Amino acid sequence: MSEVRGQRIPRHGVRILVVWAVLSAIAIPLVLLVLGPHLPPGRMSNEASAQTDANARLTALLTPILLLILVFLAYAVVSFRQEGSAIQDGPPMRGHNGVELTWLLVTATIVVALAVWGSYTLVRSSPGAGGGQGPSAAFTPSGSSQAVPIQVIGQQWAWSYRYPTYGGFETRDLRLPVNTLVAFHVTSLDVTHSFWAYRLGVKADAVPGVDNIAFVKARDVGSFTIRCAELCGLWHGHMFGTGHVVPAADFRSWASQQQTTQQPFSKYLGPYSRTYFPLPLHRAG
Amino acid sequence: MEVHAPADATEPAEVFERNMAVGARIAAAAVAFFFIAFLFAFFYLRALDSNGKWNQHGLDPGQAWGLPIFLCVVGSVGLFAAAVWSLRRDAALWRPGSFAALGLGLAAVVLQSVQYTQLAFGPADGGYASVFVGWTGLYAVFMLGVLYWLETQVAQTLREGDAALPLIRPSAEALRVVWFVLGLVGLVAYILLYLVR
Amino acid sequence: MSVAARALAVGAGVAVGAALIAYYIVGYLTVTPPVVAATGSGPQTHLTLQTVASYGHDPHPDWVSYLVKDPQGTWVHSTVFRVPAHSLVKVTVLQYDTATGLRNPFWGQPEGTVGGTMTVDGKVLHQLDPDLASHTFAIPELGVSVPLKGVADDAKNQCSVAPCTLAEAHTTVSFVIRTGKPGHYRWQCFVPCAAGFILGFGGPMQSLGWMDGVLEVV
Amino acid sequence: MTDSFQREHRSLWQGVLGFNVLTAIVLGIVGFFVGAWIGGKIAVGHDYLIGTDQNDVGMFMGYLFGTLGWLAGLGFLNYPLSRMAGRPPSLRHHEFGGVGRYFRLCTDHKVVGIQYFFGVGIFFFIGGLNAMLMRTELLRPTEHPFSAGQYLSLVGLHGTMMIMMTSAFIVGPFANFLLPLMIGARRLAFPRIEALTFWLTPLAGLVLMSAIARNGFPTGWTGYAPLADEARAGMDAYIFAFILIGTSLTLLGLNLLTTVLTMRAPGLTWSRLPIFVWGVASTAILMALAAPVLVAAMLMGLMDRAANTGYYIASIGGSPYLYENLFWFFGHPEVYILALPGFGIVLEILPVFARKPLWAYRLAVAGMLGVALLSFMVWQHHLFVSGMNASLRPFYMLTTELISIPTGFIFLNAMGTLWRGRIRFTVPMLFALAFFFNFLIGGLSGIFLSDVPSDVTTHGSYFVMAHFHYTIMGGLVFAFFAATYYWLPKMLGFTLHEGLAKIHFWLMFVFFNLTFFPLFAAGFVGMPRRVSTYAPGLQPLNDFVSASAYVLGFSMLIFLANLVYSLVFARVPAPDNPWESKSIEWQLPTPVPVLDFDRIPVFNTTPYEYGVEDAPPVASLEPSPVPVGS
Repeated sequence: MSEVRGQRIPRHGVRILVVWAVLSAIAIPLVLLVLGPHLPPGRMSNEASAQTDANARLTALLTPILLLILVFLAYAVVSFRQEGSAIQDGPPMRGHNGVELTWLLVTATIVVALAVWGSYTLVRSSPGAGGGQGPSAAFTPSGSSQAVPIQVIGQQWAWSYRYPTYGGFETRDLRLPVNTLVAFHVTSLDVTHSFWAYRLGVKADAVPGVDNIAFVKARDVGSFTIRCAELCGLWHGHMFGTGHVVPAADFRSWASQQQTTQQPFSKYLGPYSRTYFPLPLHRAG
Repeated sequence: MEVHAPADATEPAEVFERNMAVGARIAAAAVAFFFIAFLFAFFYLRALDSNGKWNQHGLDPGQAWGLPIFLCVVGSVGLFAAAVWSLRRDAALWRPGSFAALGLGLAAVVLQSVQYTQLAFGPADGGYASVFVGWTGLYAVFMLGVLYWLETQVAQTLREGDAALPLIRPSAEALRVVWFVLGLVGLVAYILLYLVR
Repeated sequence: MSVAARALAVGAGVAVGAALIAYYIVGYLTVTPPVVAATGSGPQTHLTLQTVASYGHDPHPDWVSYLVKDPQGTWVHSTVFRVPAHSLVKVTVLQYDTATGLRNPFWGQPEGTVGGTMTVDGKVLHQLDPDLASHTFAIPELGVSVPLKGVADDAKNQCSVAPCTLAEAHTTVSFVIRTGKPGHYRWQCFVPCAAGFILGFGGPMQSLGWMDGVLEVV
Repeated sequence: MTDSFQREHRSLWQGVLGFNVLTAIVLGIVGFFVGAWIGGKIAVGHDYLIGTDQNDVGMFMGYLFGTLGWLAGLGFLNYPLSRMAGRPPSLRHHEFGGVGRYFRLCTDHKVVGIQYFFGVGIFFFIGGLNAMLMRTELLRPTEHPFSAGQYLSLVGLHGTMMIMMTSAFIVGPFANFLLPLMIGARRLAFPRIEALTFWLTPLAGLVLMSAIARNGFPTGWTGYAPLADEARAGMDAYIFAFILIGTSLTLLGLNLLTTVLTMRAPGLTWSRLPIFVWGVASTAILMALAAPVLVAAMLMGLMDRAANTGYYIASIGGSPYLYENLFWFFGHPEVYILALPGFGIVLEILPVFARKPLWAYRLAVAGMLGVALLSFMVWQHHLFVSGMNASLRPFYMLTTELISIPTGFIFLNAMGTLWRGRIRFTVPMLFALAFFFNFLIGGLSGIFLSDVPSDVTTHGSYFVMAHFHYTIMGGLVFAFFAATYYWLPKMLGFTLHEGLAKIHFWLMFVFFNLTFFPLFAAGFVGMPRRVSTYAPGLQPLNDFVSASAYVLGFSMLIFLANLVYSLVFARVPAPDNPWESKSIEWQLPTPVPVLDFDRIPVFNTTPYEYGVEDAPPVASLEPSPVPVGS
């Protein structure tokens, strides 16, 4: 310390910490109570609400970190400026083992905690979290063996859906039963798409030759927007649609009715398969 | 613009030597990473076997080609290592060793190109066929690069005689490292593409 | 170098650079097919299209393409149509291309047309064998999708250069669609008919003016 | 070792007709058509071509021969040929002469640095122009000035220009120019390779631009297969340009890393190395090891398109996952190739203007190396919903979030250095401080993407787009401008106009944030990336973003104006050490003499000895001759 004896050193650290503590104390509740309810994707399904919780908790946890550094920068900019026009040097401090170690430990703890918490959500509290898990799902919700399978077929540039438990009829109209575990089997006929049911909290890439499974259990009846989240060519931006969560009974009647109306065409519709391998048009015309 | 003496005049030779040595090792690492991509492709596509088309018809490029090509590469690497080893001593083996290494290397490239004309399958015949053609083809290209480097040293030897040998040595040492690593890649390629498939 | 000379140099440099960039980017961005209005008026307007296996002219003689007949009755190489809102449009497609077959047989059923049917060479059909389909005319945002029956591969005097004439082998597909509220609706073909492009979905299948278009409902 | 120095007195015409960029362009174009013709001959009856009106073999052969023509025109082939004829190796080429050097093969590291500055800058501005056009397209939700296909070409060109062409945005100009000065060497380890790495860059840019003439490419900068396999001939340009850039990056990394390892002047111990050198070294590791994988991935794509292989086509035994793995194995280190030199620059600038030593030097070094090494282990976080190895997601979640520890070090360094400093708010300092503000937001938003449950919401949405613009533009580009305003006077010998610079900073800082912060919201409410059609409800937000984006673009024009004004008209000679900096490059005369130092300097201490009484000068520039590196 190159301070002259007796000169009072302002207690910068304390000031910064106080400001930071006050701001955090105000901000965190605000984030949780005001912003929290509006965080996506909402609570239409178990998976969606798990994601909403993850977003809320991350926002709340990261707020104080953001504030700490912003407060520090602001304080430094205000009070560590050079007085007058003459260039003076600051105190030659090269580091402080205590501070460095604390910083390392604190950041490491936060990071590991976040990773553990995220993993817990992904593995236990909401297995899969609505994300596509590939042909053999690693994280399966309870009762996944009874899940209603719905195949999502991405093609340039539309989504179509097949219901294997109802004779594998195909439709452009996505309906799924409420309060029932549904297994989306997402696949593609040409290039890579990504099936994004926004409010439902489902996102799974549609990859040719891959049966990408995503579990979801809808809570509320209602409709949700479907978009393509992976660039797939000219009309990528237009691959949107609307899906509906309907009461289980309505779903069953609708499905069996569809099955019968499509009966005449079923002889053309190929058999249901988990993946389809369109031969590349023998690479010539 | 005012001009000083050339920088290199004040620069001792060991700078050049160290640069070549270190640079060669980094280059070897880069080459290794390049082929790791194909190594990954081999195992990944083999494991996925998507649509059952990894190697549906048990395609076999044929030992009759694979072994000679591989042996040429090994021979070239070995001879060149010996040549460089002797370069540190009396340099007796340098000329025969490096010339023969160049010859064998070229032989490997030629054999590889002839094999393509004799190949029983085309690049479109599944994942294995794709990896085989891509890996061997690019391996041949890399070999040509190494052989160019080798040729410059041979040519310099021929042009300037033994006086040039001290100047050639750093470059030769560096080439030995890269050529050795590329030789290892060749070994892996031979085992995977001809034996494992 | 004098200031004036430098100024001149900079000015020239800036001018050249700006000109190049403008030409380079804006130039290619403004190439779009012309808008063709549907013929007739009143409750039902008419849209007459033809598909041809190979356009036969520059820039892409080998590409498969749609053409449209403008109110004067001449064939225009465009896929941007203008139709009135909240009205019926009778679409007639003269199909000169042979069958490629649908990748997803599902599109073999006419959807979104009035009555859910289409008329193929005078016969009213509710579905088409997917392997006979040569193209589809689909406006996903309006729920419209109609498979277009292809010409038999062994048919006599097949058309190879646009515009094709009625004398050449073709099938006639017609259907009526109901336009909704105003807006721009994209339309496309679901048959992987882009010969040569792997998966058959490159080139013309991803190019406005060939197998993709826009329906401007006004 | 011999030396091919010759001072040339050539007439204007000799200058124009000799080996230079003009000859290179001519020969490049000739080469392209020759190659295309040969390719056409090779590919006759090549079934992939029937009906497509395109010949990928011809395209690739054309680009290959065009590259050879370009290099021949620049004179890059003379030396290899003379070596084949057995002539001894030499180091240098065309280091003297005036402006002409900048348009020819020159092995002077300072010339190469300035070539990079302008060469890469051009493509940065073209990429920015694309961004302006994209924002114009997004002014309305459904009815657009440009068609969907044209919008995709814009997206692809913007992304590729910005990520690929500007990979060497900081390393190129500043590492080439400053690294030898900072470590007391007179050159990089391999000066000819250094020149080659630059001259490959504008070539790659031209190849990429040639995609426009072929209707661009529909895949964005990530070039996912199999969409890339079925795309039109513009894709060939993308693939070949990426191959050129990958080669250039590999060589640049090799060159810089070797230089740092072998050519440090006496007395320059690892703990005295300027932090920017550490940043460049860790970047060099990434470039040398990650870029080759990219080149391999692109070559597989090339073979898929031109040789009928099926690497990325599931139906014939390939897999799109293969491309995604290889691409992101390069792609994630790539973003740190962009970011790490930025860290180095801001940490280099803070001590100068806070007049304090760099705080916790060890942590800074550890942070950079840590980021570099971790970045090889995180690539699957780009594939959290792709459906591949779901069971590994917790692992990649952990590794990804671990990266924020070394990144946090950089922030601690900054805070410690500012702590009780005497901050001068010069333009470089403003940009450096803004870097930390932006990178803080960018880094924290990255946590959302690393957390799988949260990523299922944000993946592939505008949230991602806002995130990486905050890190890359808010981080890298701000660091680039900090370095520009800090070092350009030393590089070019002229002072930049400060008033214009401050206007540039404030406009850029404010409107950068106004442009990209709302896009986090756009992503949260479900707007996917790379779409030209969006929900009508989002129009006000998008219009606001577009408006701010235009001002952001305008601030770049102010920078250009400043550059032209200061370099062409005002031409105020820059003093040797305008910032009172203690690091070695500022102890040299401005402009730096051709051979940098009269003698190899001997380093006495770190470059950050601010406030230390009787600190020796960082290096003695006129010592008794000492053998290098002893």
